[in-house]
Amino acid sequence: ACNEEAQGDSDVYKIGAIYSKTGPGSPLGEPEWNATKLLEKKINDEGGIDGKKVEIILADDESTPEKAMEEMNSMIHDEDVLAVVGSTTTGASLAMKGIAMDNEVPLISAGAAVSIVSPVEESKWVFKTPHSDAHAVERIYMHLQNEGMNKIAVLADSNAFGASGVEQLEALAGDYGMEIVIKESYNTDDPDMKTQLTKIDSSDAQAMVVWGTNPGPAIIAKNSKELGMDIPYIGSHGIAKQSFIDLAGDAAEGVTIPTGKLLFPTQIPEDDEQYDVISSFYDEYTAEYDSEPTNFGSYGYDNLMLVVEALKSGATDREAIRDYLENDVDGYVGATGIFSFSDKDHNGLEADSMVLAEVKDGKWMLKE
Amino acid sequence: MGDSMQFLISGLTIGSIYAIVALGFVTIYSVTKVINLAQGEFVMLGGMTMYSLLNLGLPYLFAFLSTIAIVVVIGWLLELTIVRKAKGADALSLIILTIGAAIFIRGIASMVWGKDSVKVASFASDEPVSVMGASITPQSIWVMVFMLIIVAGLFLMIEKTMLGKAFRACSVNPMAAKLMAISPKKMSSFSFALSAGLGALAGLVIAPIIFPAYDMGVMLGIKGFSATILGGLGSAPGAVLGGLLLGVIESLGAGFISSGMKDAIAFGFVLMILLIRPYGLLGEKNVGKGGL
Amino acid sequence: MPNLLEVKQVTKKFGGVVANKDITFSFEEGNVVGLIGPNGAGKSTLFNMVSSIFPPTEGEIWFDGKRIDRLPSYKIAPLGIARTFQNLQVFKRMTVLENVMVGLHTNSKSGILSAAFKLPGAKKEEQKMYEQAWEELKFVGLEDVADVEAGNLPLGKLRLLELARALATRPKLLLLDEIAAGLNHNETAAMSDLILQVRKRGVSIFVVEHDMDLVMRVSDQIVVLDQGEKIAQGTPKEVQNDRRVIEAYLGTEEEEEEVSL
Amino acid sequence: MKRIGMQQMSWKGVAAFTVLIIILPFLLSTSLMITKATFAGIYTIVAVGLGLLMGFAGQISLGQAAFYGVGAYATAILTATYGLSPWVSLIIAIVVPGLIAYVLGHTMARLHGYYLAMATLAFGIVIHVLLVEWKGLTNGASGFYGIPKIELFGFTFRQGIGYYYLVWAIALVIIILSLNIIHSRVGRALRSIHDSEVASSSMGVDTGRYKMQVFIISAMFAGVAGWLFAHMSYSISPGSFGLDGSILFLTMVVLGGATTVWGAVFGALLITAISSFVQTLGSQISFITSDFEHVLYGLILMLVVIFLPQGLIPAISGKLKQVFHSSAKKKSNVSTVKGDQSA
Amino acid sequence: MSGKILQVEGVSFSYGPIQALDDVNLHVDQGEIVALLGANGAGKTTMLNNIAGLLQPSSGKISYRDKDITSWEAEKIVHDRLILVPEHRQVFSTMSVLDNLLLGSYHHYKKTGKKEVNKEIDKVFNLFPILEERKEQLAGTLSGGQQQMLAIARAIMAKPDLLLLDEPSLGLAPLIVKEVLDYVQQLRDAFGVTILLIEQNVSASLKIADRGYVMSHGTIVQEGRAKDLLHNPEVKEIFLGHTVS
Ligand SMILES: Nc1ncnc2c1ncn2[C@@H]1O[C@H](COP(=O)(O)OP(=O)(O)OP(=O)(O)O)[C@@H](O)[C@H]1O
Ligand SMILES: Nc1ncnc2c1ncn2[C@@H]1O[C@H](COP(=O)(O)OP(=O)(O)OP(=O)(O)O)[C@@H](O)[C@H]1O
Ligand SMILES: [Mg+2]
Ligand SMILES: [Mg+2]
Repeated sequence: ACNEEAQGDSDVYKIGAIYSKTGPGSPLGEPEWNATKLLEKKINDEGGIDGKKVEIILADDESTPEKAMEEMNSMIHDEDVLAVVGSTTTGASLAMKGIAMDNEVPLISAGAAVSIVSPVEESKWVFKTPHSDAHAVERIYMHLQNEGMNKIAVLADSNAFGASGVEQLEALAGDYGMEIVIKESYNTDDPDMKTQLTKIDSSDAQAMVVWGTNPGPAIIAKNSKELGMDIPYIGSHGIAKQSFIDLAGDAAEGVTIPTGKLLFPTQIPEDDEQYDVISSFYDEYTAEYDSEPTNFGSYGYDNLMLVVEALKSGATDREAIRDYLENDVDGYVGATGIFSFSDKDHNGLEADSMVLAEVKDGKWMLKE
Repeated sequence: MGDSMQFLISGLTIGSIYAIVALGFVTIYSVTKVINLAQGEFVMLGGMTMYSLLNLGLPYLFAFLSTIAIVVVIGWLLELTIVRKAKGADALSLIILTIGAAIFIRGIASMVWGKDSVKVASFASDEPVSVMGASITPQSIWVMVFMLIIVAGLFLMIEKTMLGKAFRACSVNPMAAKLMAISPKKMSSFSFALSAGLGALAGLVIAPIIFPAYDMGVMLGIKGFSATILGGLGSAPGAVLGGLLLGVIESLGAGFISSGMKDAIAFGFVLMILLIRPYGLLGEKNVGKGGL
Repeated sequence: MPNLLEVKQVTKKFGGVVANKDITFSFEEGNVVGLIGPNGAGKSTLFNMVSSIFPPTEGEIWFDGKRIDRLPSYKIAPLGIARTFQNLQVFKRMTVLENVMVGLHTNSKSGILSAAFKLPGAKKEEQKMYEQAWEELKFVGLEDVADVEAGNLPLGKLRLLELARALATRPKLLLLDEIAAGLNHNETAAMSDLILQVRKRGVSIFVVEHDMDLVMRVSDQIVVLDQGEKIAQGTPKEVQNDRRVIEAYLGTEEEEEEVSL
Repeated sequence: MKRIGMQQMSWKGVAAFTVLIIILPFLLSTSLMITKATFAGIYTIVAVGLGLLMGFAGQISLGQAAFYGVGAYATAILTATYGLSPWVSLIIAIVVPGLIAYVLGHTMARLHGYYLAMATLAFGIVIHVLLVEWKGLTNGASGFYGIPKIELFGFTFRQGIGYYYLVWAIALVIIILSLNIIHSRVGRALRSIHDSEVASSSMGVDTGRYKMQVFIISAMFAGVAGWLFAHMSYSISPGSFGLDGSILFLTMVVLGGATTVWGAVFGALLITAISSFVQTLGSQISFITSDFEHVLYGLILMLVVIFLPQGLIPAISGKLKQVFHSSAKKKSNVSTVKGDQSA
Repeated sequence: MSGKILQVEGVSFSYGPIQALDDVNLHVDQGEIVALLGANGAGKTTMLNNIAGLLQPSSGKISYRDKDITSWEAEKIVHDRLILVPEHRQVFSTMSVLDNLLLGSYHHYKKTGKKEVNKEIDKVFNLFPILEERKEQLAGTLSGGQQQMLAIARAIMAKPDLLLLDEPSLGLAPLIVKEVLDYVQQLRDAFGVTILLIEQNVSASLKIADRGYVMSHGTIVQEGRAKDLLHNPEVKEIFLGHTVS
């Protein structure tokens, strides 16, 4: 809790942002990074927050906790920021969490794992916006129930992203009467997954849940087609982007995933609360960078927006911002979903913030 | 039964990929005693360049050949402008040098091609054929074919031709080699160009199987290196044997034990082999110490 | 008096090559024994087995009443056998003095921990080794290059260094493999003197040498090998007049005369 | 006392370095740099161990990060899960890697050069996989959170100056121990192995045994570093202990120069300096994006090897050596002349 | 053709701080055998390595057959058939004896053709029968003397016009020494190869040499016809330990 007061009367609001622009986490981190830059520009072009500009200190943690720690310390002590958003990966986020707690600086992470914000008692200063994997899993399980399936195979990346997916799949299986009959994993850049698929194929699983980010899942789709497997392929929000389909080609047909609505702004009904946020963000993003924002873009967007909201509401020191986030963010409409933080829940999304998407004729289509 | 056959086949597919990368290592090592950790980057450049050229709408074969040409030039330049400049550096420093080169190349690639994986069309059809109840794609067969052609070629060149003897002379005793009118410098550039070419070739054949990305070289580099050592440094057939073994063990390990542990199993196996054969499967006793 | 070194029916095969064939001989303490023979006769091989670089294929080697073939080579020095190498094996990146101090290794004991924490014992020992090393350097006359990196010495001094290093191990038996190779007449003569002085210190010596002046001058006994087999053993005089030795190795007297003039 | 012709430990050097360490924080002021400097200290400890192994035992290890990781996870689990005091777990964080090295060393005794490198690399990967897969103990890839801070006489070491000094104090001890070792009988034995193994064993040096001892020591050092890292970070994840780490340590030793202890130390500092330099460039100059920073880093790495092929420290001490040589040359001349007349 | 085949003018060289050669002048005439003598560390090897292009002089000029080769790389010089048998043998230790010999012929292998080269190999096998016995053995495992023979044989395979020999008799048994030196003489007499050789065995080498140079501390201190040198009191003094009476 060092000198926030000094901050108060300077002419800009300093906010720190740490994302994995490079390194293995970059497929996730880059959209977050871009969204943050985009947003900073937008806000300041629109005259900042009641006259004051926001200054975002962007830093790349290269997907390593060490770098993340260095940057986090720098943000807090050198840059003296009001709040920090990031980082992309769970490892880095956890490393930063400790520092945030020590120095009593609000931190909003874009990491997947639930452990970043739970137990809440020990995460006083830490929030996160991504659909926690719990939500994604609930979505999937609901879907499977409707399909009348209860035996599933899990094939997950061995990295943190995959790991936390598996955690939730296992944790929630009971509640939805699901049985994980076989659990396999692969490394992000393995060239061939036929072995794992063969095992899954000869198990009595009725559906296969694949948890990872490209290129793995695309290879899996391709391989399972080559093996002539016919059990449904259910992916994670990690592959919610066109490039998955481009890679997997017609092997992608029928793949179903839980995702934020940002994946297909044009498909969500006009009357959806998020409609405006999403479509404007989507358009601005694609205009600036010729690539999709993806779900991760929306995390970057919401992370920053939440801090901005706090500032708008006049919470201009670290303490106040934290309190605002915990108490006053209620039904806030973000690009990821609708947030309601509380002293019980520092993630603040409901499972319904996610929808199901399925690949039809080489496009992601909103399901049901 | 059907399953284990499939395990074996995918193992061989993966193994051939490692093997074909490993052959690049052998080429440079057999001349310069240097382990070129940028080898994986050559492979990456092969895949990514092909992608770009195809996107420009060049005919497949033409793109294929120009890719090799381009990467060969890059490898040759690398030796000429960097490796050669590091006079008096011992084998280890040179390894660090190649690590630097790898980071450098990867960095450039990430800026040129971005970080997303790309797709490269297969040589022929994607229709898998079935071998004793196991499915294998034509492309995987291509990989094996190329791998066999390269290893045969390399083996003949190193073991049977005067050029090959000159190669080895340079690595055994560069000073004496000069006195035989063999220019270690020339040989070294040649070996880099050649192995860059082999790398590119590897990249080209495996691109349709794995979706290439700027950072694919890392994994391939490590596995290729491991295959090289496992097989016995400087031995082309060894590299192939090493690669195939590594791939098959990985796949069988994943198949019969646990896919999570597959790397532990594969490398545990490598450890075991080395304990039994401290100079690799086909390695010559006194070669391995190279520079260390 | 008991034999110092006993070589019993030693045979060494390298694949097809028989480097040593059923060699038997022995000698007593205090002797200087020469080992001569044509190139490839098996001299270095025999040396390497006596110093346990590699074991014999058949046969036994006894030293000072102990059987030493098949011992790991680092256990040989403590027993009292030291050697020099035909193709020099100095520690190039260490100073001359340090080279010799390595020779003192077996006569000291402080281990890695006592070294790390600089225990007094280690300190004292260090000082003692330093002084002993100097004595050896003085003995061979290298004191004025004590602080030079061995790699930069000319060949002549390297040979002396190897000798000093070997002597530092306080050997009962000293094995010299072509200690005078590459030395000119003067330097060779100086080397012979040195060898005789070493002998005065009560060290037995076993020398391989192609320089007949040296061998004949220093040796009490000479063993002659040819194509792996022992073809003769005796005093220099005897050997020099042995027909087989002359044919196989020396060449006729007057030729020999000329060559070394 | 000064002994002619012997490498000796220069207390001056150590003292100078200590002063540097003490004042550095005041020069680097920013918290970013302090944190980097702290990591540099941790890496130094590993690098010094690896340096002993490479420069003196002539062995090479691509698995050093694994020992580092074992140390870190050992203390993390013992303190966080089983509530031991960090000081108690320190012992274990040192002993366990040591034991592993002991076993490993025995099995790898016959390996040399690249084959040894491969074996250690394989070992490193195996450990890494275990850290990922043994979820019950390590919490797997997501990382292990909630490692308690180190406390001493009621003072808690948090990230910042305090921890910086803790790390470097320990690093200094490690450096001094290492210097003592290499300037001892054992050290000479090791260096001799490096130059000619056959000769040193026929001088009675049990080469195998010493290689083993150094391997164990290097593992223990890595364990200490792991301990420091774990209690500095609130959470650790397997990613920090993979091949990248091992290669980083290797790079530090080689660029610094493996033939001296200081080489490893300044290698670690050099690498840290390079990456901070690149980073500052990145923050100053707009077109140097964070991707471009990697390009620069790679480039500088290559340039360093090109201009300091023998490593940083040897290059520096080279100047002094030259003077030293030329005097030596004169001496040797004098004596050759003597040699010519004698007899 | 006769006249100077090799001329060394004012060549100096130093290893970092150590000045090994200091303004050396010497020449070798076509068809001559010249001995280069000197105590250990005198600079003989350095001189030969400078001529052969393994080292580049810091100053001075080296011309071979009236070509200035001062700055040429070794691998280039070999093509003009100036061949060095380096000190300490320098065989390709992990390659077979046969490969070592083949590599000797590397620079003319294509021109000469496989058949011819094999004939050459048989020639050197006649000279050193032991090498034929061991053609498949790794050169590194040969005995010291055998390696020396291989080094010489390898150089002969390169068809030298000017052959530089650095202590060819090092480690050879007396008989072999004689044979080798005799063969050196043959090379000159039968094949017209010009020879510059370093020898510790002064008397033997001066016996076959026409002229000789004596080096000391990097400079030529004596020069003259072999016979004269052999009986020159100072030379005797320095090398043969005979004190001038
Ligand atoms: N590792 C090996 N493999 C095969 N043959 C070997 C090996 N080592 C030695 N030899 C052979 O054994 C024989 C004896 O070699 P050794 O070195 O003992 O001879 P030497 O008497 O020392 O000869 P020199 O006087 O030339 O040194 C030689 O013919 C040599 O080629
Ligand atoms: N690589 C080197 N580095 C430093 N100094 C060297 C090197 N090689 C030779 N020297 C020095 O240069 C001088 C000349 O060496 P050189 O080998 O030419 O003498 P030489 O006459 O060949 O001696 P020898 O008869 O022992 O072969 C010697 O003082 C030697 O110590
Ligand atoms: Mg011998
Ligand atoms: Mg010489």
